[in-house]
Amino acid sequence: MAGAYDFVPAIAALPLLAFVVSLFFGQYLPRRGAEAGIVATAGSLVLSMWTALTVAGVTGSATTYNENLYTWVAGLADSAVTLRLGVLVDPLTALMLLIVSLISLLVHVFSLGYMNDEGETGLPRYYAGLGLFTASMLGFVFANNLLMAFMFFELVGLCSYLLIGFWFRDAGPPSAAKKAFLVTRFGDYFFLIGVVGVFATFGTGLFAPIEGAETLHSFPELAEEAIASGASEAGVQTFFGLGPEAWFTVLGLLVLGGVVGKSAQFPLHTWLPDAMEGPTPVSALIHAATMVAAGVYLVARMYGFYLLSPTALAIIALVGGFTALFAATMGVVKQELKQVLAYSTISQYGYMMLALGAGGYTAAVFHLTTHAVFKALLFLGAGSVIIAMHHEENMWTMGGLRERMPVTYYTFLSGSLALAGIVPFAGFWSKDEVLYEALIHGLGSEGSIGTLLLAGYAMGLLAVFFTAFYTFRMVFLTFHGKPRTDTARDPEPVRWNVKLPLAVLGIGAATVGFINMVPVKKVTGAEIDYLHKWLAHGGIELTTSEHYGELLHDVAHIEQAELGPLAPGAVSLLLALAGVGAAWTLYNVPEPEEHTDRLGGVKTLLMHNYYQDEYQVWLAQGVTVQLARAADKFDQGVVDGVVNGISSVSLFVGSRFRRIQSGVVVNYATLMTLSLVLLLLAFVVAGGVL
Amino acid sequence: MTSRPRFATDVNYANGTAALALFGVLAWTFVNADFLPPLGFGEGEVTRSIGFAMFDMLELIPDGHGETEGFLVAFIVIAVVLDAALDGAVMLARREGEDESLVTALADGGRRLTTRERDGLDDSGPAADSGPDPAADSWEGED
Amino acid sequence: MPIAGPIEALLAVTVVGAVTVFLTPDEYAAKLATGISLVPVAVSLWMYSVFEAGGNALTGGDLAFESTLAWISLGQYELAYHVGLDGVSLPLLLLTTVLTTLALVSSWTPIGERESQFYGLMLLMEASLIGVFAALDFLLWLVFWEFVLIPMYFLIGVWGGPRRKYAAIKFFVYTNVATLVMFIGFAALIFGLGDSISSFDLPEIAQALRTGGNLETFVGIEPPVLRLAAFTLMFAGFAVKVPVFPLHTWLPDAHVEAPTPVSVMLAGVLLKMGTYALLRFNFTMLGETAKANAGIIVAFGVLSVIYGALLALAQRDLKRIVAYSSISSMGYVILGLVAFTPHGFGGATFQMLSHGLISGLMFMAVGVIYNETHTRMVGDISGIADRMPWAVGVFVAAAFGYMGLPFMSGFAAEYIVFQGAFASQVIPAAPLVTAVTMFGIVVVAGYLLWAMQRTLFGEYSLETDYDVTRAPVQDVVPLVVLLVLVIALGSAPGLVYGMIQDAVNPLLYGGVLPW
Amino acid sequence: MAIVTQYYLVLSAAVFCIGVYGILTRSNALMFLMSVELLLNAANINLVAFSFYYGNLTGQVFTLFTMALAAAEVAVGIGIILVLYRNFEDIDVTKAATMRW
Repeated sequence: MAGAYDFVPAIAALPLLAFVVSLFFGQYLPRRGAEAGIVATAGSLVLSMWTALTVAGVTGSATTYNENLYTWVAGLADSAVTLRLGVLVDPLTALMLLIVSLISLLVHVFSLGYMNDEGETGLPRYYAGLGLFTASMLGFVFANNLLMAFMFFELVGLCSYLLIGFWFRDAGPPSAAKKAFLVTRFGDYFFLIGVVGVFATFGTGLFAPIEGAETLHSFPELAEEAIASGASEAGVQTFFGLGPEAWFTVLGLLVLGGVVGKSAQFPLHTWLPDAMEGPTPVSALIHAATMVAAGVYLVARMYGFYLLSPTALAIIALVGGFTALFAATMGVVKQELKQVLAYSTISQYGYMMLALGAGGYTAAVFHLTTHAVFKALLFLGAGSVIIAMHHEENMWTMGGLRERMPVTYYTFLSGSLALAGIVPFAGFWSKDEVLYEALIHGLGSEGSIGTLLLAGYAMGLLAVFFTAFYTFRMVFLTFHGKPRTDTARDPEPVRWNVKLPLAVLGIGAATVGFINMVPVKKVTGAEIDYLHKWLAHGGIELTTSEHYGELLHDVAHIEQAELGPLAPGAVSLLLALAGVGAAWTLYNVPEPEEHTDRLGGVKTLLMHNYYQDEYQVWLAQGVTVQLARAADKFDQGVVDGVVNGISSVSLFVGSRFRRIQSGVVVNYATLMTLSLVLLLLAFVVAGGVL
Repeated sequence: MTSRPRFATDVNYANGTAALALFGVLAWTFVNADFLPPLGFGEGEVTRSIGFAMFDMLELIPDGHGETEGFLVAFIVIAVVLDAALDGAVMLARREGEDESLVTALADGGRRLTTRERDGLDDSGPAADSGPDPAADSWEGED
Repeated sequence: MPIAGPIEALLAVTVVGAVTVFLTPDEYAAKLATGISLVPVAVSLWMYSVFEAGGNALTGGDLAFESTLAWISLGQYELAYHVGLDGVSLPLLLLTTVLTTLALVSSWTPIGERESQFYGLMLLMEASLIGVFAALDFLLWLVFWEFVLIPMYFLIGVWGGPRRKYAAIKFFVYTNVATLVMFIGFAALIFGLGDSISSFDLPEIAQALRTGGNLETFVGIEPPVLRLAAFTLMFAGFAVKVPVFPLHTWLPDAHVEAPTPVSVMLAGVLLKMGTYALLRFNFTMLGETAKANAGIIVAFGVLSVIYGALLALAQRDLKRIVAYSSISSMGYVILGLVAFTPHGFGGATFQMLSHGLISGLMFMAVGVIYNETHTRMVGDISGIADRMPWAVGVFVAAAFGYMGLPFMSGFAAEYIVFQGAFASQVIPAAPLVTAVTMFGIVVVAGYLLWAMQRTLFGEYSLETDYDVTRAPVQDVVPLVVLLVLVIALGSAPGLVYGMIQDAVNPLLYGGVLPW
Repeated sequence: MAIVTQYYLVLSAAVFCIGVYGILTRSNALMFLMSVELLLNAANINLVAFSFYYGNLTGQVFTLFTMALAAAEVAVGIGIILVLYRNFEDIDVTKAATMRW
């Protein structure tokens, strides 16, 4: 009987079909291809739900699925690895499938309002891009090995490029698209080395072992064995004479390069704010909820591998914590709605990385889930505002939109409360758990790793204040006070296709946190940490959070400190409230002023994003391009110069040498005579007569 | 228009040293070379034997004149070549596109005739030592 | 053995076709030549479908479509007409026939004078290329190998751009000198082998060399030195064709001056001759020497990749960009070959095929833009995506193919090469070297994205006085066909990778190896 | 007592070198022709000398042939000189230099 798992490939295939339909036939459809996308993503959502139910054990007995479906490159000889594509479905996959297909569906619907109703041209291209993106993102999610993950990871990057550059007639979007692709490509370079390295090391890139007549082992499993009993025992090949731990750390960090690029972590975060040049629904789908999550998801997917290397974990945590704080401070001074959200996205993904680095697997996935919902909501809300403001994004031209667009306002508020981490909205629960995990593991672990985790925690905690502040600065500037421009006084109304996704996500942002109320459980003892239970179960033992907990304890030696959840939770809540309060005081007034000038030099620094773009542009243009010019000079001058030199030398010699050919018989005769004399002399000498 | 022998003035003595050098080397080599006494031809008339050899009458050659092969074919071939060379010389000497008679070529030494000369208007006849005709095309080699 | 197999049919059709086209009036030449060139495509596809051969042609594997005919006796050597295909040469043969047809179609628009001669020469070039990939006797191979230059010389020198004479002569002399150098190396081997070979049959020579002991001292050169010298000379000779840094400078000049279809053939197939020959001669016959000097060889590969990519970054001419990036891409082939792993050899061969398709695609895409705008300079054009959306769409797809986008053949090939090279036991510090080489994929993205941003996107403007409209169908069709092929090969490398693996694995495992 | 072979050879070399000297130093085509005759006769001396040395008639026969061929050569040479004169209005061989590169 065909079960849900047989249709998993169709989850990605449907949007792919939509891509083809939209691209080639979109211009003949009344909504220019949106129909295909909506139908396909709705189909994907239904299939994802079915899959999730099957994983939950409701519609089938097998709660996980892991099969190789297609041999991409067959290695015939002994030492040649075979590269395959396959499907892995476990609770994590099922959850992510749901998130991606849901948000994608909502974004498709929203696009009807944002793109179709605004009379954009080139819509088939737009919907084709969305379809291809959804397909590749879903393919990435259910990939069962690292190479397949990388392949879809890159495709996702392509879609990002195409969609950011959708308005290619302007100067900004193509440039932003180029930057986004290049910066993530730089990260993917390391990722690719990592993929190649993993295959070379383990001979496989499977995330989870495939049970069958012949069990195919997964690479985290082999790595675990190699550390326990030595590399050669496990049939693992390490390089440069490194021991298993050290080499696995290297591999983990290489893969992390791709993660840092895609999830916009410091120092490769610079592309994300620029990516806001793309259409807002694209920002919501790709640059907030899903694609940027790919990096974090990847770490979660191969978490069993990272847990073997405390060094890698500490670096992840530190990068995450630093990015969380770093990006949050930049969000404080931005004037454009989407820019604030972009930096907020970077910051929130920093939290997830912090959680992963600190051993809070469930917390990271939880925050990934809630963030996907509320950040998509905020972007769509921003999109709604942008429609209303006739594509004006500067918050200083807005104000007082609360009365004129209530649906947008209340849903946006719901998302903001979630982002700021105010109880009981979704963000509170997940962010609180992230910080809690970082704290207890930081306190519990010995040595430098504990210190690093605590440093990450401290930065994350500080970022809570800034998050709440910039979030509500944004809310107040946009919706409160008096309208500051004519457009704000008379905004364009939005239709159902905008409001419906907002409403769905608004409710979600308020409630999705209830799936994992760990503090409540700890206090009351009620078994309501559903997400914990969800991730802890599953037929593939090696990818459950229970197993990860053991690894954390046994291999990484990261321990938990005994600490109740209430006090840390209260601290972070207080900080968040303080941030909201500060924003209230400064900006919830009828005619708010720009207080950023008071920051003095810091403002310049923040407005310039800590000069991160500058140094990266300098690296690209000042160093690489100059190097290329020098190489070109060298090539034209020296390398080709030698070639042309040889040719001109022979031409010159020829032109001189032919003078001998004077045409005068006497000269020829002289030469012949002299040559004969010389030849005779040579014979005489060679013959030993002389 | 008298003409008499004169010493050459355009002699290139520098090139001549090459010939002297060649002679030096050759002479030095020959003088220093070791040769046995020549065998010579013994009895009998050499010239006569040569005649026999040329017409393949080898059995008539005395034994003392060594082994000799017949040269009849070579003789004939050379005769033909000589004839051909004569014909070729005449052909080269003949002026293109003009009076094809052999006499002209031999009479005027191949010199380009002026129009008057060719038309027989020049009573003085062809002068052997007359300079180049000013009416003739200049063929000075370019250099 | 029958002497009228499909290879002979291919040669006959192309040569006779070439002569016919020469004699045809200009106005029919294009269509006629394209029609004729479909025959080799059909024949080679049929050959692909019935292909049944195992092993490498030079190590005693089974050959497909083999035929032999005694030709000349030269002292002890019996020279023969000997052709046949294995898993390495068949894909390249397919590449030749398919790319020729597409190049012919893409010449319809840009070629407007002396058409019958142009198309005739193109067919003649196809014939000699087929010969290069099929020949198994050294002299026969050399004849084809050299003959390729002649049509190419005229194609560049007659139909090329303003500096066509310079480019054509440079191309001809440079590659010809390279052949001489290579020939000296190979001749030294033949003399060194002395009586142990009785013909110039490549399989026989390869077997003799691979068994190791047959090489004798030749003019006072000891066998190991002879091997090294021959290897060096042959490598240098083939490296010009590939081209490998620093022997590459003829390539950009030739590409810039050559008309689009000729560039397509030059980058798509002619460069593959070099790597094909490297695989056949240096890495098959003198594998031991290659292994011993892997460090130096791989340095050339890595330098080509990085240096070529950097040079591409500094160019303004779109064709020059693609030309330099070809140098970069061919560096991956060197890396794969010298790795001496199954995926290394396989990936290198696959990269030949893949780069043939993708670079052909890129050059055609540039050509389509040039046909409309009459300029190729980045900075003279911008925003033409507005005017020719489909052509630009294909251009973007091609560029991403070049950058190694998954599910396109470039990624498959490069990934396989990297996978093969990373675990190499031969290359010193293989993982590090591989990682350095891989940086090429970042730089390639850099210059292609930059060029696309400047030319395709932004506000429409054009420095030349031409009205840009949608590209004609005949220009876009070859692009689409190539794109489909690239995607098909990227999604299912197994279409050819199986036979490639079959053919390259004996180089590592089969046969008698002295190491 | 026969004359030793060396003397013939030195004589031949002398005649030859005189011929060469003539060719090298003079530019008149007729002088050339005469010098060439000297060269040929130098060879003839050698032929005769070695014929005597080996006691073999062939050398002497060949000398006759050489003389015959020399006549042929003179015939052709004179023809060439005539053409030269007609084309260059001179028989100075250094002037006839149009066929170089």
